[in-house]
Amino acid sequence: MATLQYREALRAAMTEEMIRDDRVFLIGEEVAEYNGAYKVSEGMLDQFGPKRVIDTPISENGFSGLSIGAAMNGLRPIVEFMTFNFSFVAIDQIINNAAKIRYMSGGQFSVPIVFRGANGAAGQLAATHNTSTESIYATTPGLIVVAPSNPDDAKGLLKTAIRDDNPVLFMESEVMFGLKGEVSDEEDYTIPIGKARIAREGKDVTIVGHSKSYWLALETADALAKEGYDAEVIDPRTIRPLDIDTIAESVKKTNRCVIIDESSPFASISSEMVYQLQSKIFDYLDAPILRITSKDTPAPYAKNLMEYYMPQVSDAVAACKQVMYV
Amino acid sequence: MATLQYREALRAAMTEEMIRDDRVFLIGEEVAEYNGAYKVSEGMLDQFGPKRVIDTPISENGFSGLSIGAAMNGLRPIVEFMTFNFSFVAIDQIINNAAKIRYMSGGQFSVPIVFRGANGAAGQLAATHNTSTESIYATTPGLIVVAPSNPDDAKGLLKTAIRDDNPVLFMESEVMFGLKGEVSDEEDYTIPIGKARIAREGKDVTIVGHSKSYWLALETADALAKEGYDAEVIDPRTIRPLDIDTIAESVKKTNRCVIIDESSPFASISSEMVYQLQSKIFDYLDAPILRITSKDTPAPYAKNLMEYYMPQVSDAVAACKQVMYV
Amino acid sequence: MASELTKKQSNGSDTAIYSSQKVLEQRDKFRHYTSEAIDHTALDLAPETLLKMYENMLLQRRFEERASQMYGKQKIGGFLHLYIGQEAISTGTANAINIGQDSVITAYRDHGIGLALGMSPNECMAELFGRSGGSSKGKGGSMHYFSKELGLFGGHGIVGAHVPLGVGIGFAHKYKEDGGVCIVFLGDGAVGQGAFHEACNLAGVYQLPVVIVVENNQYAMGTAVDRVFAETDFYRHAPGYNMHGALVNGMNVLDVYAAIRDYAEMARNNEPSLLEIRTYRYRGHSMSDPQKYRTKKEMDAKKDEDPIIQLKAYLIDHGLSDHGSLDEIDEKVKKIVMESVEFADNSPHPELSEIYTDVYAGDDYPFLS
Amino acid sequence: MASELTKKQSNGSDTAIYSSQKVLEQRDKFRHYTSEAIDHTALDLAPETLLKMYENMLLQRRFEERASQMYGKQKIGGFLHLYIGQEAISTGTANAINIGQDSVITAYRDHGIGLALGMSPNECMAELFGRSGGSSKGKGGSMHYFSKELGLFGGHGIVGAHVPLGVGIGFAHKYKEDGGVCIVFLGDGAVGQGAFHEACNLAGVYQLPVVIVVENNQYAMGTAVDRVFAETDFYRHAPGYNMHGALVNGMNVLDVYAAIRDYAEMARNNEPSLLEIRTYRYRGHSMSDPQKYRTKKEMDAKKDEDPIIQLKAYLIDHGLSDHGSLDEIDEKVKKIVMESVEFADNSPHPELSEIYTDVYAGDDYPFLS
Ligand SMILES: Cc1ncc(C[n+]2csc(CCOP(=O)(O)OP(=O)(O)O)c2C)c(N)n1
Ligand SMILES: Cc1ncc(C[n+]2csc(CCOP(=O)(O)OP(=O)(O)O)c2C)c(N)n1
Ligand SMILES: [Mg+2]
Ligand SMILES: [Mg+2]
Repeated sequence: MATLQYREALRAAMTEEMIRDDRVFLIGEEVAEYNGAYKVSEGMLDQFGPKRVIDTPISENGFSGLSIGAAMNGLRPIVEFMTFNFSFVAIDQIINNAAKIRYMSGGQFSVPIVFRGANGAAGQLAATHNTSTESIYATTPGLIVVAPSNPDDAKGLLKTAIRDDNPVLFMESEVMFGLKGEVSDEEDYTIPIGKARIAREGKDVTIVGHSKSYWLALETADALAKEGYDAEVIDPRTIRPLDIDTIAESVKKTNRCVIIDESSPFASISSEMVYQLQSKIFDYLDAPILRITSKDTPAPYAKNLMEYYMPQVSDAVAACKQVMYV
Repeated sequence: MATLQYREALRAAMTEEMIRDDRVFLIGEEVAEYNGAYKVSEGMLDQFGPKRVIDTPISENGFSGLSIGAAMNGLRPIVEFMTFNFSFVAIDQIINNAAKIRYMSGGQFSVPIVFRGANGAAGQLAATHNTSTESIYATTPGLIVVAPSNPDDAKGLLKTAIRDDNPVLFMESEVMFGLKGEVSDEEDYTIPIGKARIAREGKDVTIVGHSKSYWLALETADALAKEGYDAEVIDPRTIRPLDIDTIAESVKKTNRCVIIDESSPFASISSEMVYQLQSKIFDYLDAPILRITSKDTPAPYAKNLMEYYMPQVSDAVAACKQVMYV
Repeated sequence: MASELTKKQSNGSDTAIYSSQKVLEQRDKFRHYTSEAIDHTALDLAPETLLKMYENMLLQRRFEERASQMYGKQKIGGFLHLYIGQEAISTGTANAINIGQDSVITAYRDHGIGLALGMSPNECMAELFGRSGGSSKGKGGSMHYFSKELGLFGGHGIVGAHVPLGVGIGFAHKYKEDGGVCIVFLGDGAVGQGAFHEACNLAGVYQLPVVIVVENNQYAMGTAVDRVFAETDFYRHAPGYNMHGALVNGMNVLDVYAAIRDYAEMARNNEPSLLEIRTYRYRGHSMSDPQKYRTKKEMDAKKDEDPIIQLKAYLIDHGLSDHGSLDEIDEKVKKIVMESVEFADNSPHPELSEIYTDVYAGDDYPFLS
Repeated sequence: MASELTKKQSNGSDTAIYSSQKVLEQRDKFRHYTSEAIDHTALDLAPETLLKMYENMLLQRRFEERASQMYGKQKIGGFLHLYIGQEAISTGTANAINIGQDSVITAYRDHGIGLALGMSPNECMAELFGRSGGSSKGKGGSMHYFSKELGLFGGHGIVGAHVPLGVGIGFAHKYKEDGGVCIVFLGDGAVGQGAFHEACNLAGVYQLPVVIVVENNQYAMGTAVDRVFAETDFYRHAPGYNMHGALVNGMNVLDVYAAIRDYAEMARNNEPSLLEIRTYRYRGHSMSDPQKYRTKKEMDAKKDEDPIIQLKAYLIDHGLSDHGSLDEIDEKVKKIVMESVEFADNSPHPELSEIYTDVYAGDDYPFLS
């Protein structure tokens, strides 16, 4: 097992897939000459040349659409959004074109494309630069949404995403780009889309967290362990399709569930998980499912406010205790 | 009480508010010379002149932004989207500017603006023209989302929305524009934002439905009544802020709830209602909360498929029986 | 001018493969294609080709007239946008490109181009009827004609949003070096969308093999172009995107043919262009348009420019055909259209289970049950 | 040209109030503002005004140098985009408009314009520190300077998205007939956004009182303009939107002053314009930019054009000041900046409850508890 940064794992995935299939190319702002705003694509221009690693103007709508068109015409684009905050100017392309062209053409045209980049909060960047966009995209049928929490998943899932014939939104994190972790050095390592991971087994309560929130879930479990409670931690890894069965199996065992998700709460992933869980395993629930999210406000700039804005482990611990009735 | 079409009620609200406050103006595609794509603004150009009823190019991003800027600078725009399907090209303006400028400016600038137009499915218009956008917008703090189901609410709520100092997304329906109903002729009739309406009292099950789905909820209740079950029907009217207390009070009484919402299901309004209900009144729930939504696919064109795609009263009746365990 | 005003010239290494200075030199010289100057022999067009063009334009016309009637009978639902009056553009284009190698993309007013490229009237009518024999198995409807085989990349309903797709289709042609070019049609109204401008800049800066064509039929729904555009000569945007620009008479199929042929050729050389083709839509925007925004006088005047009547007159004036033969073509075409109605009517409604297919590639996504 | 190519002229009744043909006639004649031609007496600028300009530019410079240092000390978080090198634009503009009546909007590189318009260094530094004494009570940070009083409508972080806002601010000035105009600044990179083009067309078609100004500092992050734009003379887009266009030397405050004064005047007459001001950013894009995209040689050459050094030379050459007096100004400014740091450091952190205020107007929305 090699130890890689999250960004290195992403780069390894892209590089391997670009070697494997010359229809794959990378396009976005600063991906080529600048080596990536967050250095994810460092060295890739040198390796693959300007035909396949392509800088763009700040035209997210334009280059997303360009890439969807290229995908319809036989290529397999990887589109980097500097962050998903900037994908809103391109959302029409994703929701109306990428997601629906297969359907509207009666299956004639595929759109094999990956939109990737940082998603979610990243510190004191204020309100427009801290959005968790997964629920907004995951509501649209035709799209796949993936959000890996660690380098190994990042690599294995990105390779799968690039090979997938569907449009995939691949959500990374500014804050995790430097995160190091063991990455399988299995040749051609892929992880299936749509499979959650039980990261830690436990029997008292199920804690679900994806992307950065996965780490909060682990911290919460650790804190609970110190008090003698045994939490199970699940990382959904894929948001749509959501592997509700794995989560439900866990909750059947623990009978309690807390979801940590840094998104704005209203009509978000946590809402959906709760709907699905209670509709499937109502009788197993010994307590309401609680969630710990960002505050339901725009993200503030001030350091103390921004810290307060984010989901807190202490709140998650309290929520777990509440559902355990202890 | 006058009997008005839904579109006439909207027009009456706009007209009264434009007479009352000359900072209010209407802008959008075809609103002036063409009298509105769906004739909502019929006659308003004649009445108010071209300064206040303004045709635009097909530049939703541009004229939404223009209107937000105008709102910051002292005006009170009503922006008509021909339908909310076309708001996706302007979503960045709504989510990043309209919703957040007050916060980012520390309260210095208000954005008193209404974005209104048809939302949701409207028959055989295929995948890009049948989107229910309420959950996508309602997830963003800083926005208000209103979705009236009848002419009286349309008038009273639109007047309130125009006077509100916050950005309001006001979601109407192509299919309901011709719907007739009694409208209060109280002078200066307004309905508060954020208050649900108990449309029919009952004790066996609570059925929630907003906008068009409200009518399905009523039909479902009628069908149940024929079989001797007594359903309570609630129209939330406002999506954000959601009047969960009114719904929760009802469910405390009926102990069962079915939600009808024609949105795509994943991470939608129904998901959120369920989260909130089970977190607040878990102990009162005698059954899982079920929902009846559109199929989780893009909207098809073919008549039979499109009918099948939409939520069905028969399914809602079955769901109610399921939660009543009958 | 002080040195600080001099533009920085980067080495541009990463865009080299996509960039070129070729266009720059000539881009301010706009060509105009107007019928006066044009003759089929000068264009190397055989008389049979002209007759084929005539037949094809008439097919589009009769097909849509019939569709309009079927809409009245509620055999067709949703929106139905007729192309009547604009047929010279579709037919002129289809004859000027290499179908199979080249690509075309357009907006929702797409019946004409579908039929011009060679989609069968049967699959086209069945799609309008929402039947399983339709080109999209009934899932797309009028606004969403697609033919992978013929290089028709849709049929798109969001105004302007397909223009970046078209530029990307061209991008793929260049990337694959398959010699193809993409003709990207849009309406005048779509020039109001930022997507159009972003796409033009991308085409210009990467020098992609595309011809971007504004079909200026003077109106977007009820909005006359001069009411909402600061510049109504759309082709004049070309230099701002380092593209060739030209203005074309869209009521004459020979003008269109000549222009598309010339600019497709340049596109094959990776020189993109922006054409404005002036045309006129004889019918309402969709089926429920009272058309109060234009006068009967204006419409009557335009009727004289009907591209089908013009071509008919040309054929007769040049002794290439006669009334009798042309009437026969009309009969033939009407029959084909009637057969398509029959085909559509007999084509089965899609199975309800079809609602779940074509959402995702593969059928292993668990949440679609 | 055949009649079908003639543009339809609608009666345009509904846009009459917003439209004008005035601009059309002259719009292809671009003016160039370059220092060679300019002198303060010709501009009617008193020597004291020049000295005030000098002080203001220096204030921006020293403020940002100190902010940069405070960022290193982690007193400031997030992104910090310095305006160093571009101060002639903010100062030239602030002197050419009627502060209080007119409006300004810009992107995230906004410290310069805030200080030029008269925001206090105290509130500006406190905002960077994220304190309750900041201009946005610490909620906006570096990218979001706003001053309702001074007509600064932000400070905006989404590239290009504020350009439509600026056009709308101008729209409101015209609607209210308050005599105000809006100066809309954007970076070269923002020209890539469709929002810019949509906004320009709206300004042009409604003939709004706006001056849209591209601050072309040659780079968007690491991207040199000629690598991503098909047309790098941005002012040449003006005629496409029926606006006046001009190119301005942004390293000389007198050029900027003259240009903004002239075009603000036209804007007051409802004639919009698109200016390109060429400038240079001396620092990295934000605080963590290795700047490998440009050579030391290029940067050194640009240092000679420093707008502050140029103005200093001008003042001395024209006998309007001397080294001693100018050094005193520097000392004064440094002191003001040091005080702002002290103010910021002493300003309390916002109360945690502040997270819930300013989300909505009114405090009766039940879901924010
Ligand atoms: C983004 C968007 N906004 C609005 C609409 C509604 N709409 C459909 S067609 C149309 C007019 C388009 O006119 P034009 O581009 O000139 O094409 P034409 O109908 O003349 O062929 C409008 C406004 C839409 N489909 N998409
Ligand atoms: C829509 C959008 N895309 C990307 C970004 C990330 N980004 C921030 S600044 C910037 C460069 C902008 O350059 P320019 O407009 O020239 O302004 P300058 O920094 O030179 O002042 C980019 C790409 C963004 N903020 N918004
Ligand atoms: Mg048109
Ligand atoms: Mg720049």
